[in-house]
Amino acid sequence: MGMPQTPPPSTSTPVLSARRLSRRARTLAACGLATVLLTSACGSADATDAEADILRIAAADASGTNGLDPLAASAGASQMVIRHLYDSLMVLEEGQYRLELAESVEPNEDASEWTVTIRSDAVFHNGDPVTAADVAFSISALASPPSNRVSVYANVDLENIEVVDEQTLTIPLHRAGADFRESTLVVYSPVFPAGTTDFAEGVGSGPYRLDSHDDQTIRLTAVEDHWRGTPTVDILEITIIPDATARLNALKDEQIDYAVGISATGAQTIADSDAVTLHNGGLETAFALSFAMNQQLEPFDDPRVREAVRLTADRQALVDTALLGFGEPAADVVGGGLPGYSEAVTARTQDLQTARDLFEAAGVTELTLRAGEILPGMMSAAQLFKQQLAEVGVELVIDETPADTYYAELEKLATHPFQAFYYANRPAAVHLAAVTVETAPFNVTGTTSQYWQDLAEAQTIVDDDERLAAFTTLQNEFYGSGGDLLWGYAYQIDASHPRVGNVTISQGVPWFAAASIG
Amino acid sequence: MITVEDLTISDSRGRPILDHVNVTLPVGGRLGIVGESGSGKTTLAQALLGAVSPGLHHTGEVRYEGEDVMALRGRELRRFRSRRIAYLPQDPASTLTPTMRVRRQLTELARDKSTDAVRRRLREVGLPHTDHFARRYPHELSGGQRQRLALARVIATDPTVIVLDEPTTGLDILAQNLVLELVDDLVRSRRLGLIFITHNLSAASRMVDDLAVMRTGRIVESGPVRTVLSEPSETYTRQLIDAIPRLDATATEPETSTAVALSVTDLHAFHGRGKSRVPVIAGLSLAVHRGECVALLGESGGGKTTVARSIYGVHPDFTGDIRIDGDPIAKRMRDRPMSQRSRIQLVPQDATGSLNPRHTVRASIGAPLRAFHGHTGTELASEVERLVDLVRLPGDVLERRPGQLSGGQIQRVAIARALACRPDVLLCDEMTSNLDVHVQQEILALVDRIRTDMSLAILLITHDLGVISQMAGRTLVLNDGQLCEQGPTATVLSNPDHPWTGYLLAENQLPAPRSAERDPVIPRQRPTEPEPLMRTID
Amino acid sequence: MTRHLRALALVPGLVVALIAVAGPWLVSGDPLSIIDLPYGAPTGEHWLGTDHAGRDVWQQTLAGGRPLVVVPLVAVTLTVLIGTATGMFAAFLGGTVDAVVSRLDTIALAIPAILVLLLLLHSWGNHAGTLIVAILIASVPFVSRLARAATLQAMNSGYVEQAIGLGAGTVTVVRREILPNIIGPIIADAGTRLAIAITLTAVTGFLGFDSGQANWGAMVNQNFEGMALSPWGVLVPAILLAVLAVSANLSLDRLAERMAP
Amino acid sequence: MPVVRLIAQKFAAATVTILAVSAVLFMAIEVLPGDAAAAMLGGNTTIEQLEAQRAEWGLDQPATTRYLDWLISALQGDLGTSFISGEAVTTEIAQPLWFTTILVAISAVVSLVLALLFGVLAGLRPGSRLDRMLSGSALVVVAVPQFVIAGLLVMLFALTLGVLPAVSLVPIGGSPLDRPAILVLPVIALASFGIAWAGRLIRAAVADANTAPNVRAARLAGLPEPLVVWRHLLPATVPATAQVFAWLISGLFGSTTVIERVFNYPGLSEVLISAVRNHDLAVLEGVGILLAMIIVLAFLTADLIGTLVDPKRRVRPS
Repeated sequence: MGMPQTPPPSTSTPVLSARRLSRRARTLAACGLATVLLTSACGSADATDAEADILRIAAADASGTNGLDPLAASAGASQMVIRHLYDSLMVLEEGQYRLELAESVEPNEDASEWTVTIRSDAVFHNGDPVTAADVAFSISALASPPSNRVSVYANVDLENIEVVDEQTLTIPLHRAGADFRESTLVVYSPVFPAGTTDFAEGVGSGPYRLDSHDDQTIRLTAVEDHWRGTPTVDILEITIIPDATARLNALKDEQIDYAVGISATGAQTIADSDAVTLHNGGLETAFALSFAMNQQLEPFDDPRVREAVRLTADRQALVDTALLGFGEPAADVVGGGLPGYSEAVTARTQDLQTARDLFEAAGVTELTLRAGEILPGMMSAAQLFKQQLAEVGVELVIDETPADTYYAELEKLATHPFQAFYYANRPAAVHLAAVTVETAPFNVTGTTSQYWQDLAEAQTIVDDDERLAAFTTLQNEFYGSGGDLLWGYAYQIDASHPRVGNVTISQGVPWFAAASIG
Repeated sequence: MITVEDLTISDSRGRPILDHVNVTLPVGGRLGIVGESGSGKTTLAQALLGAVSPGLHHTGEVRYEGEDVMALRGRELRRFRSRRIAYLPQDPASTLTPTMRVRRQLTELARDKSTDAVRRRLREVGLPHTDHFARRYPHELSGGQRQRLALARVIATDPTVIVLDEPTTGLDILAQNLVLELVDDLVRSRRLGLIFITHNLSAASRMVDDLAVMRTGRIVESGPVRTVLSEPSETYTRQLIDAIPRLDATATEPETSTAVALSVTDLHAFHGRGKSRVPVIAGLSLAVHRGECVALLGESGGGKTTVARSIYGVHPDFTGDIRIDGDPIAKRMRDRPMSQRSRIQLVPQDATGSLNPRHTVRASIGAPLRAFHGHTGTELASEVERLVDLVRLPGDVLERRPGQLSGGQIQRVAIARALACRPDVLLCDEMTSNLDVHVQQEILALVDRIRTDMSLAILLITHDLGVISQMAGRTLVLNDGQLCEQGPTATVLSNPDHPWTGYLLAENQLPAPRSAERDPVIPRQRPTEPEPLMRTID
Repeated sequence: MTRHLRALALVPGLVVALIAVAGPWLVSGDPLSIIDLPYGAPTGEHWLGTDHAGRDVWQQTLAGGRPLVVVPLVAVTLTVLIGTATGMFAAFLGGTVDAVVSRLDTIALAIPAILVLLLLLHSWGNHAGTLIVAILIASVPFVSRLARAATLQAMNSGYVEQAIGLGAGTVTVVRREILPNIIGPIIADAGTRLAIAITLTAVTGFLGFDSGQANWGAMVNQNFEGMALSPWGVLVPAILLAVLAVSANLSLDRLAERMAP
Repeated sequence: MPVVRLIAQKFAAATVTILAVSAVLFMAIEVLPGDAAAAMLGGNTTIEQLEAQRAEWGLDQPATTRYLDWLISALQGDLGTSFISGEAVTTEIAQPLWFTTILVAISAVVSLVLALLFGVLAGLRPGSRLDRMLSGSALVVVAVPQFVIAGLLVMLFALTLGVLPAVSLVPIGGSPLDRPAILVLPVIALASFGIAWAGRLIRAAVADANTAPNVRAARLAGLPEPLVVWRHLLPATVPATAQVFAWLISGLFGSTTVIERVFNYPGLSEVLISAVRNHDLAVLEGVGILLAMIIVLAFLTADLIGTLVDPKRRVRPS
């Protein structure tokens, strides 16, 4: 049986997060418990509303929260709930950066201060209009503990955010940041009413409002006349089912209509089935899988070794075996298929002869890879790569670490020269700025200070095209001699009842507001 | 009323357990079936109820008023058992389910379940006929009350025939008489047919009109009681008659000239713990000389066994002084040195339980030889063989386990094992009470011979006057945990001082015959000198 | 069932045990090496096809039985030894020893076994040692109680009391008189313990703790989801596992019967 | 009142046991590698942050101090606060524990009833064809891993026949009892082992009781077989059966962890596994102690039932 899909440990989405619910939330929970004890259903889940279209969705979640609280949500179900309950200033949708609640986001000349104008027709579920003050409050809340997104907003000078008028505010930065839109607002910018400390009611301005919920399931109803238009599906019921097999079983059994994330094996099993439709998220929701080499540690401080390792990999074979073909070979830099990706970056093809020569020249005959089943297929990939390395005369020792302690061993993460790793596929600029910088928690590729300097400089270039060019150079450099053997993208495969259609991807999660139920 | 015709029951290998048995019980008749254990008595008794154990085959017929009992099935069989015939097995008290109150015990099988009926039935068996009593559980009753209750339970169905299978085995004479009297009264007042199955000839003789003697599945002799007892035609019947111990056969004189082997002074022994700790022996003193056999007589449950266990070192909850040849010994067997352990040995009532079922006879007897005397190899083997021979066991039992031996053989093994220790004192605790009379005789003779040969001091604990009269030079009578009388056996048995002893003796007599014309005449060993074995009352 | 038939029933068990024990010697190369695409059909070269990761099912079958024989066998043997010894001596010696052992048993059986298992797996990883300790903690109190009760019963029988009088020391009494009479039910119980232990070694992977070695339990576990794609990776080890557990149980039952007094 | 005193004594002993268990659990969790602070803060951590977090949670205190603090608040009904979610442990585990208890209780009762049936049918005639058939099946069921049984059940009843749900989705704010269908397959999966295991033990007890003289006498007295079994035979097997039931409950709380994962049943399984991973001491202690209490209570009840059903121990001879 498959492991539950666990989300990527990227800076913007810490896997594990702590926060304390307010007293009110606890009281509510206690009431909920009392209700449970009396076994009287307070929810309306069983009420079959003949008129309404209900879409029942199941997903895993990494946060252990239900997604009502934007400060605690993580990847998976909670992110999906956030996406539908709250409008964000900007989003990544269908491979594009898009303005959502923001009408414009403009920098001053050196990109040290940004002016955000929001649309005037957005209304919170409680009837209040969305104002600049709400945005200012939301950013401050997201930037301060107990929010788990503090690092995303680390560069924002909170003290000096200024609300100019109902629709406009200015956001100063500590350091100039020309990539503020994509590296901050696009990453995570939900807006909630100013003064909100208790998120139990889930008041946002998104296309769905909270109907009812418990620990496992959240029921959302469509907001009529939302500024984006009235959603096509009346009711969303999002259930947390951690196990991918269970999700697929629930779908096959028609207990749910849409399963977010099923295993490759599951996908292959139902590939030819008429009863179930597969939704391939493509590169937009894919995970980028890597064997990361720390450039600062032996033997990977020798660029020949890094090159040799990258040339040894038969990426297609790795994808076919470890991912059962539900993915594609990757080209050592995250961001494939997404905005701003360098055209010069293409997947290396296996070249055993060159690899053998390079290893020989560097005198490397043995490597140790720290690996764990952090994503399904990772251990298979490690095993297959071991066999591929054996072909060039290098013995790979696999140091297997249980998935659940993989990220807890901070010491090893920082000091092991060669480790299995994976990232959410995000635009290269976002990824490089978040993951390969000095302050990144997992600098598993061991980027150097020179690189950090170049990166910081690129981030200050206000002109979009010039900045893009600078990031392209950085990508090419990272591609040429960086520390990732990024061998493949694992698609996220969703599955649904055949009648469900027109599900798009927004912010890396399925977007149901425009879905069709046939 | 019941006729058994040519009934043969055999096991899966075709060996007969009952072999062409023919018996008849006329309406209102009383039939005794006498035989040793293993003779097929119980199989016959159960066949009368249409019960044949799984795996056994039968041919022949059992008829009740012409109806073929063996052919009855299901509802009809249950109807027959619950209306026509009642069965009470050995140890009747054990048939009482402990979770059912007295009232329930009596109403369960009865048709009339009214309170009045319950009272009537209690009265009928001489039990208190109060509601309070009816609410009790079996464990709240005394042993005698339980037996009455068990009897009342089976006759609550108002049967026409009652089958009693060894109802008195293991009871002391007092309890035994109570049961027999009760049954007698009931059978008489209800005009029941009675089938009385026993190994106890004297008990049978007072209960029945006709007697059938069984041996190895066959009826070897049958006829009116008087005829069978006075003119037995079969040797086997004669052996059974001869084997009854006689009260007047005091064989041994008190032996006090030799040294005291065992002395017990002021023994107080207790049962239970904490608040429920009660004294069972209060100030007993006794001495046994070398080569002497002293009997300790008392009621069942009167603490006799506790005395033996205290001396033997497995009942440490006592005070008082116990000495072997003048040396004090530790309370617990575990604390006694090896040299002392070997000197006192016990032959228990439950010899089967005292032998490890997993060890062969050779291993059982060999263990103390090895432990106490360091025998090994051929020396060990020959000593074991000598002992086995001494207790008159055939050599081929050596490699058998207790499960493959008969009761008498097991008792002999226990004796041989005790002797292997070369003890000075032998404690015999009701050693023959579970045995058939005829085996009992042999064992007693054996022990007596060994006592003389080895100059053993023997403390004989028993409730059986016959055994005492045959074995013991002196007799101590225990009542309420205290010595109430002691003296040479002949004196105690003929002129009891203490009223309790007198009562015990009186109860031990064969009661008055059922009716004058059926005066039971039990011949003594030599029929040429007819003299009653037991004196009749008044 | 006749004697012969019953003996015949053990033949599959013996065959499986043989595969389990001798299998690893017959493996060619690393049984966990990836040789083809996942869920491949059986071929002349790979008799049972490939598993979820593209590894040879037959080679893994050969290699993966030993841990399932060794770990449960060691664990249950230790369980029986420790449980019987503690239970027997507690009952025989009585007093403080009995009080302490009984208290420890009570505490051990009150600790939720699953918690112990999870904690141990998390701390030590999925090794033979972890499983053995977890099985011991969960099973010893049961066996100890069983042995204690049986010993108390055996001690009520005359032969134990009398053995001391007949010159036997504590160890002799326990070993010669008590042990042979209580071991029957303990061995019968060990059959079930063995089956549980086998299941447990197989189930750890399911809770998310992989041992990284070929193992029938892990095979069933990992290939279960893809059973529709290729059943061999599940069916073969599952059947072997069941046969192993059933015949282990059967033979222990028979042993217990033969040891019964 | 001896019965009252008996119960009081046993409760006192049980309390001591639970205290001991709490200490043992605390120690066991103490020696887990890593700690909650590291687990929670994950990669973003500096040593200072880690220390600060540890101090906030009191993890820098000596173990004995922490244990005593924990114990004192536990006695007041406060099992502490989950490190990870920040909720009170009692709040956090109340619902999963309740749901798991529902599942275990139903499985235990189903197991017991069917095990009794099996035990009686097989034990009344040991060696019969029925006995061999039942005992043989029990052997096989015990031998097959439960997640395999569960998986097969899903394949058959949910995915092929479509008669029962494959996944246990509880209605919002409701309990599994609101949608009993979701309980069926998990209960079958759990009870199959319970029936087989308990059935074998009960069978032995029945076979033993079946040879008792009172049972044979009741049969020979012409009492109908059901009454013989019900009134005369079964009472004698109650103490053993009660014990088996207690073992069953303790065992089911273990195996339910696996079954809950298969069916995605919202019980303790997720809570436990994630608490172990995250080193969430408070939750582990809380779950551990509550389970221990349930188990001890089960054994206590079994013990009392065994005592009370026996008039000899319940009623003093008057």
